[in-house]
Amino acid sequence: MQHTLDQPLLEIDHLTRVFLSRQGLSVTRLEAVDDASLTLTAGKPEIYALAGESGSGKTTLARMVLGLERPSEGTLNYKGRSVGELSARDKRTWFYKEVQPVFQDPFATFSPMKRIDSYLYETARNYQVAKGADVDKRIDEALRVVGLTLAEVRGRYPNELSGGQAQRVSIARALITRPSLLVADEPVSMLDASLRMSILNLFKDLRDKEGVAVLYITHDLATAYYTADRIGVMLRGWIVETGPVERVLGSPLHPYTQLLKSSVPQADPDKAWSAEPTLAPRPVTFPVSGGCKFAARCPKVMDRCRVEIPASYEAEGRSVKCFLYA
Amino acid sequence: MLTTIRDLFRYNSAFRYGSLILVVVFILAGLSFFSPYAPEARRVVPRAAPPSLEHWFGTTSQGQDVFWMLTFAVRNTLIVAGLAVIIGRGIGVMIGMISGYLGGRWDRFLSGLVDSFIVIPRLPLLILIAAMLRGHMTLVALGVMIGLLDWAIPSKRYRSQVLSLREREFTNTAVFSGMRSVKVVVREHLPFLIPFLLADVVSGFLFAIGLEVTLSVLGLGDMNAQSLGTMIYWGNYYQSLLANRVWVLAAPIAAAVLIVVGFYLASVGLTAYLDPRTRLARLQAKG
Amino acid sequence: MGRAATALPRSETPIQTAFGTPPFMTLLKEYIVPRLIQWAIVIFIGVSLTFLIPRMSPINPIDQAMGRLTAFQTLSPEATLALRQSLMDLYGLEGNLLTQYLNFWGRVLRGDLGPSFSAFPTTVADMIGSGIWWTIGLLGLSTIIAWTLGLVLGGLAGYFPDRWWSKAVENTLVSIYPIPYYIVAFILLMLFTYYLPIFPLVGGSRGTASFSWSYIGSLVYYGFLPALSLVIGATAFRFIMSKALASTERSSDYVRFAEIAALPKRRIVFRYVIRNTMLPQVTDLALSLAAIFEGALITEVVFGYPGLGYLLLNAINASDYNMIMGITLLSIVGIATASLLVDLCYPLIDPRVRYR
Amino acid sequence: QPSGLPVDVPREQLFVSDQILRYNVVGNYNFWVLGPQNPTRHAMFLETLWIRDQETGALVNDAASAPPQYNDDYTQMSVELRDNIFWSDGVQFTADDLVYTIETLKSTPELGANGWHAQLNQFVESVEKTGDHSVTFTLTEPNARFHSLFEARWNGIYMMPKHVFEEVEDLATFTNNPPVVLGTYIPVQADPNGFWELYERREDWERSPAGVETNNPGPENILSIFYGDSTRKAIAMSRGELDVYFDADFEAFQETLDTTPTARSWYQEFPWAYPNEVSSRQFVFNQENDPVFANKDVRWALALALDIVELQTEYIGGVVKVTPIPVPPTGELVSLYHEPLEEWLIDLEIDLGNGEMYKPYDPTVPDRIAEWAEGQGYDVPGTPREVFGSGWWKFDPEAAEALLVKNGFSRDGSGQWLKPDGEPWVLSLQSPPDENDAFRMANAASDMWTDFGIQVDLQGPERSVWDQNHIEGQFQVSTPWYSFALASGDAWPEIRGWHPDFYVPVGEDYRSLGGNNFQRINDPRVGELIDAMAAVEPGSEENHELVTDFLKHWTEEMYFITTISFKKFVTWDERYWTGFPTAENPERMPLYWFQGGKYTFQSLRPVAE
Amino acid sequence: MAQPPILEARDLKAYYITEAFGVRRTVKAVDGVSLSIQPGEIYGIAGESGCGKSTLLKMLLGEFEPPLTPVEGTVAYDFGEGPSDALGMDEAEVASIRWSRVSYVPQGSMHVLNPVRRIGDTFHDFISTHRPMPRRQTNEMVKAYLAEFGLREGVLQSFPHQLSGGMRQRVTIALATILSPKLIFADEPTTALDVVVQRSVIQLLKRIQRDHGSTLVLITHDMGVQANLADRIAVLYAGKLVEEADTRTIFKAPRHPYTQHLIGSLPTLEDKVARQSLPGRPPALDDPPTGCRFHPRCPYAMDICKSVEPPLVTLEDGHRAACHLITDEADHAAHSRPALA
Ligand SMILES: Nc1ncnc2c1ncn2[C@@H]1O[C@H](COP(=O)(O)OP(=O)(O)OP(=O)(O)O)[C@@H](O)[C@H]1O
Ligand SMILES: Nc1ncnc2c1ncn2[C@@H]1O[C@H](COP(=O)(O)OP(=O)(O)OP(=O)(O)O)[C@@H](O)[C@H]1O
Ligand SMILES: [Mg+2]
Ligand SMILES: [Mg+2]
Repeated sequence: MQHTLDQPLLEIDHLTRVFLSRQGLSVTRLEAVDDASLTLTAGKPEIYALAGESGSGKTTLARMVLGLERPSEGTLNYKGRSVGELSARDKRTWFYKEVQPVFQDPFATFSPMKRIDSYLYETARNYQVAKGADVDKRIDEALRVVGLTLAEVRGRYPNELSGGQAQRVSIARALITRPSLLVADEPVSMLDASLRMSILNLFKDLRDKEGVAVLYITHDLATAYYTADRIGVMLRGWIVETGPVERVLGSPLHPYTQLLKSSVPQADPDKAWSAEPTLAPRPVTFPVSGGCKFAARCPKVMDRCRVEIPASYEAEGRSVKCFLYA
Repeated sequence: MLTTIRDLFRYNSAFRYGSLILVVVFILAGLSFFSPYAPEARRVVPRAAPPSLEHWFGTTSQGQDVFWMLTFAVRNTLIVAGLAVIIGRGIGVMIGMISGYLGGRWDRFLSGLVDSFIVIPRLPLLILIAAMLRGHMTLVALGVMIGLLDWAIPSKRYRSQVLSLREREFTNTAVFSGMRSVKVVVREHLPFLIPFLLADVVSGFLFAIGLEVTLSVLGLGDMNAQSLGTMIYWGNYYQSLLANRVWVLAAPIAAAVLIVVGFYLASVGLTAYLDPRTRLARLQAKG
Repeated sequence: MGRAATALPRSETPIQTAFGTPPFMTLLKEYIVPRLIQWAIVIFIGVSLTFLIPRMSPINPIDQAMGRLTAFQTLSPEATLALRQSLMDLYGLEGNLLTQYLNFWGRVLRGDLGPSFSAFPTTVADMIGSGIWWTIGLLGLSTIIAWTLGLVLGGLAGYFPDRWWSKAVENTLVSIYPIPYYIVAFILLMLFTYYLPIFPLVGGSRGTASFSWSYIGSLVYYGFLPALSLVIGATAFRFIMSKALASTERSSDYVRFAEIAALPKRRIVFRYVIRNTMLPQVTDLALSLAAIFEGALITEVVFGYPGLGYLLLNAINASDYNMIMGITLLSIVGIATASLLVDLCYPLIDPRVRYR
Repeated sequence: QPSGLPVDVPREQLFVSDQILRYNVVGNYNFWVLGPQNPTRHAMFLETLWIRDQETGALVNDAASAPPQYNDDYTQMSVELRDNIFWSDGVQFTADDLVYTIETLKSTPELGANGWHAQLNQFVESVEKTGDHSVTFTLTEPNARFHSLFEARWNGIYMMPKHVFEEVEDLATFTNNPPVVLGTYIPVQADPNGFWELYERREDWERSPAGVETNNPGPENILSIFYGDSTRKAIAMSRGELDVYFDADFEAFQETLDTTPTARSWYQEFPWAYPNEVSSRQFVFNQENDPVFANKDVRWALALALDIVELQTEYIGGVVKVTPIPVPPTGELVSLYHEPLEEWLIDLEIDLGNGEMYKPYDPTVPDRIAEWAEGQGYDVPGTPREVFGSGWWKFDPEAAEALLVKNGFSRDGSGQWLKPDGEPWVLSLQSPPDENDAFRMANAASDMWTDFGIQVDLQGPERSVWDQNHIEGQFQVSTPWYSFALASGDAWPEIRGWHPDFYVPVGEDYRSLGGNNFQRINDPRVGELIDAMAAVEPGSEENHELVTDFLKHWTEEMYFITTISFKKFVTWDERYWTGFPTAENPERMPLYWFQGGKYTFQSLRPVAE
Repeated sequence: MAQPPILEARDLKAYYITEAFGVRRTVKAVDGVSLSIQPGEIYGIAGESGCGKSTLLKMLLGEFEPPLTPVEGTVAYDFGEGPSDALGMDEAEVASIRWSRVSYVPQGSMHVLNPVRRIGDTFHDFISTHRPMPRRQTNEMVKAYLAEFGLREGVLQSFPHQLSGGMRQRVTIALATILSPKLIFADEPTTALDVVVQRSVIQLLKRIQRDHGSTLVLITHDMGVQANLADRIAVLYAGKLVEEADTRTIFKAPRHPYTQHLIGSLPTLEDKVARQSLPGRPPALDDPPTGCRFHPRCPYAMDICKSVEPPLVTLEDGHRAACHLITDEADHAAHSRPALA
């Protein structure tokens, strides 16, 4: 299949992933990702942030994009080919060259038992991006993009590097195959504040200079705002609001996004929270399922929210999954 | 490697004692090659003599020198146990890793197989097979058999290890580095299993030596070969205890205990050393 | 932003109740039924294996029986042939392997294990019936004693690794642990029945079974040595495992937290440390049941104790297929069922566990 | 201190006897179906018509009151029964019981124990009561040995209580519990696990055959108990928890003497053991596994390479009798066979091949053993021949060498024998370790043949494997036990299985035609002699001559290298009970586990008396 | 500051001293920290991961076990009855002040509940140890208290895993505060929580502090949280206290280059201005740089920084900082002692 420019790079359409989880003697069905849609265009590489509270399905979505998890429903196409249906061979020879991951914990990314450069060499050799002495050159090149050199890294064990360095190596490894898409699942949440910025700046550089699109997953709205071009806010498997990051976070429409934004503690004593939270238990008066997933907590809840599932509506240059904007 | 051993020796008393015992054991086994008597020779020394300068561990009522018998016995028992351990752990690691890594249908099939093996009582099965093979039962066959029976429970342990390793992020890194499954399992996962493997090797040794002794005293081993078990068997057969020739039994019993204690202690030390946590701490300290 | 907006997140899930909820059907379908199927398959494979293996043996039960019957007497050749034929009939060894196999399952499903070859005409069921309680009693009890003892001692030693008593217990048990079981048993036997003849040589009790003190006393008296030999080794094993688990537990967050809150040590040891080390050990208890049948054999032979082990050894030596089958069937079903039950009940014991 | 015994009977009322095997079948006393028979049980309370005492060779009346009477052509046998014995439930024993026993056994195939059903149908046409206590059997064909079915050495057809059995619907499943018996003792308590069984003396003990015969009450209770191996028996006796054990290995026996001063065996002193059980040990050869053993010179060479004196002394401890023929030198048999054969043996010559005829027999063997014994500081209680048996083959490796060379064997550089085909000679010798004597004998042979230059592979397989190897002929040399003569002197029943009619080649079950010939000997001369014996009366001079001829032939062929007779360390402790027969008082056999053992038990007296 | 400080640490040094296979490591996790905390105050401790925050807190709590070893310095509590040594308490003394006066919300507080004990039992364990009372009474008390936390009483019957992370964290906080202690230490009480839950937990802490008049010592590296909660903030770098001031000053007028960087580099919502990151990484504490520990990364590093450790000097209003750039401005002799060599 030939990839054309106007074809989207990544096309996620009504994607659902269901987990059955059993606990004690009961089984619960959990839609980790529920009817999520998003598209990354091919022409102009962008950083797409996926944000949302813990357990909202960000990682699951990312794993599906990486082909590590099979979608239960919906389509997920990369350059027009369905990721779930790729053969093991196709994955190795084509898909993994195109799409590479950056994981959350740089130390978990590499086996502590192995030298960190072995992954670089494995990647370079297995995808035959270079031969002989060129291998070293290609690796060094990739490392330089992230501000390291092969000399610094060679022969070292992961724990001999700082978290930021290790995370850079992880990114460099991903870059060796010259991928078109990086899927970065909370790539900075384990890093020190000062290192965080250097990685985020690196993503921007990669987008601008190397033309790499990034699916940036985070629960930190501030970094999402700082880094991303577009953002999708996830709530229990749904993408409830998506659009340009300035708009979505600047003036959130979905009540959930609003709640999220207001809850972010601002590093400024002048912007401290004013309101007192109510912690008294509130009885749950209706089943949580069947309506909008946010209905139980929503301050603007309407009757229909409890029975009907909202569709995604276009509003103010973004798409919102809320009846308020129907 | 040498520094590891030196460090262990210096800082870990369990390892120190264990390896000293093992050295003695291996020297004993090695001495068998210099034995002045053939292993099966009888009537070569005075009968039923208590330990003396000439016959350190005494002699049997068959006119055999207990010390030299013991050298053969230790060697042969080590061979049986070694074989059993290699085969048992080999199968265990392989099945455990395959089943853990591949998951899905393969995992279900292999787990079912493993579970079926676990529920079959092993000792009776071994006795049954030994009874069947008797006459053709050699030490090698015994070792192989024990090995073939002692893999199921370890393999479960490896499986669960690999199951959790598979979920670790670096597995995905390896996959995205273009490594094939076999390579991932061998290069990425196997190193993590080494501490378990070691602990397991020791319990394998315990099991194999215990079984060798048990089968022999039930009269089901290779009664013509010298092993710790057959020494005990023949010691009992000629009533060493009743006839106050305790030395005939004391030697193999002490040797059996020493071997297993030696392996056990050495492994305790080694496991402590290989424990990923302390190991990482050390790497960090040096790096 | 309204007050309600900062209220509780959705995770205020109600505590889930067992049964009654529709997902139970899913659980049944997704977990219980497959687990039951697995149970059946495991038994099927195990039993088939034990059916086949003795039949691959060159030893023929008819010849064994003939040997026993004619050892001391002279039979006319005609009578010899007649005897052989009648043995074939009685033992149900007519027909090829497949027929025998099908017949075998037929009988098993009817609960008929057939006659014992070596103790003809007593049925295997009768023989097992008279042996099993001894085995279960001795091994079950000593397994439980050893399990509990090892767990508690290991927990204590893991929590107080530097006390003198914990070191003493540890050193003792660790030195006993690797000694092959036969040797432990044999040494105990010689020590306490010969050099210091205080325990009986053979049997499981004295007098007729009743609920009298003297009979129960005799059970203890006769069972003491065998049980001791079993308890020693098993305690050592359990101790080592439990201690390792307890040392991990000891540095776990909740134990540290309880310590910081200055909870009494005793409570921490038992309710925090040992209670938590217990859980993985419960699964292992099911596996130790497998060892029951292994342990039984040597214990019973060494101590002259009644039970299945002795029966099994005799049966193996006499190629008593029916008996071998009976005992292994029992053992396989027992172990498979025990581990099934443990798997199914584990969530009740460990509140954290999730089914796979 | 609690007693280690499992029953609560005062020790002075309880005799504890060693049981050879654990009772397999518990609570079933129907001894006519397969299974419940057990040495102790038949010794305690089952009666046949006559008992053959192994010590005296005498025929002892059991339920019969006189020896059997045959008509002239041996087609009828009449039996007179005791008229003074009663079943344990008080009913008198009569001819009806015997007739019922025979007819029931004949007509009920399920009562298949011991082949009696088959043999009675084969031999008995009919059986009639000719008086209250007399019965006549009509036989299917002339048969001078029919009574041997009722003449117990080990066991014989047990009498059935008609009044009990005729009430029973299905005799095959009937358990006869509690049993109604003719014996003095009835079982009252049994361990469900078969470790022990307790018997109680009948109130009317003087109305049982043993009671009548000995006129002694015997112990009130007898406990028959299984302790396990020799070690445990020795321990039990030292603890005062065992009054007699049937055998032990030499070391355990010595330990018993050391730890239990009141214990003794047949002889008070050396050589202790009871030597007169009618059985002997031999090396036997498989004629068809390796061709070398089909050659009688090879078999002779192996015999001559054995030093019987060393074997009997160093390996067996000097406690058995030596015999060159497969008949043990016990009681009557010595005068019947060993003495008459002595001269023939002395003159016997074999051809060494180098033109030399060689006399292999060495009559001085008993004297040399006696010399050894005296050298050990032992007294020999009798003449060397009485105590150590007859002469044996010379230990003459040179003669053995000549025989082998004659047959194309040669030695390699290191002195090891090569077979005629040039292959190294590896001789496989199998002997089950659970038979202590045989295994030691095998050890001796292994050592001696090794010294002689043969590579010996000595294997000690477990019994069932050993049996199976024999059945299929998977062996070369082995160590079974045989006596070709019964205590009565008759041989036919014992050797009939070697008749060529029953010969089966290697690879098939040697029993498939009913024979005993696992050596696969196929010798027409053997057949002729057997046929001839069948036609004569067992006690006749004629028969003895035929047996002698047979033994000569067998010896010349060296089919078996017979070495020693059986010995049994039947050892009893006189702490509580006395009255066991001994060498000083050899009125009957001490073999209490044979069916005649009831007389032995019945003669016991408490020490306190 | 009329009242005597409820907690005072002087020149506290606490090292992790480990020895494995002959390799000896000394991690100087807390290296000469002095601070004093007033009753009723919320004192925040900030700093990057691994700089010794938790270690400091453990020392302040007097809860240390090998390899953590107090090397020098003192920690004293004063609950109005005169100062008492926190580091040298025996078991009985510890038992007498813990939970009733001093309590602790540990790092990773979602994981500190015994997984196999029901919440109610755990509460009973903790309460009855320090204030013996019958089971029924603790239940009543806990029920009422949990309600304030927005937790229904069913929680008492549940096992920890049945609760969400936020609920567990709240339970732990309740567990630590139910006996109204005077001094509460909280170590990263909100990490790993999503922002919505985090907010409720933080505000809850604040309320407890206010309602009971407790003193709260709060660790978090999240400057946003600090800004919302703390009255005064101390910034740690590599085991040293580098700056301490009231919240507003720290955020609006930080003096130490490290603090400046920490505040300045934080991305904020609705601000996309490019931010630079500092080069290098925090030093390993087993081999810290000489002189000022920040100098290898400091954009303003001078020669003196490499060799001489800057003393912690007090500026106006109890604002303290340790940097050679500001040493001159202050009269350090009066307020802080020279660092030990
Ligand atoms: N393999 C699985 N089996 C069962 N449930 C799963 C599995 N993987 C994820 N889940 C569940 O799916 C939901 C979404 O998980 P996911 O990891 O995608 O969330 P997330 O947004 O990445 O959260 P976080 O911010 O904590 O990383 C969670 O409730 C999780 O428990
Ligand atoms: N048990 C220990 N043994 C040795 N070093 C330790 C130990 N615990 C902590 N350390 C080291 O002490 C230093 C300070 O650790 P501490 O836990 O106090 O940091 P922290 O500031 O709380 O970090 P975080 O924000 O990650 O919780 C770190 O460098 C750490 O590696
Ligand atoms: Mg995630
Ligand atoms: Mg911390």
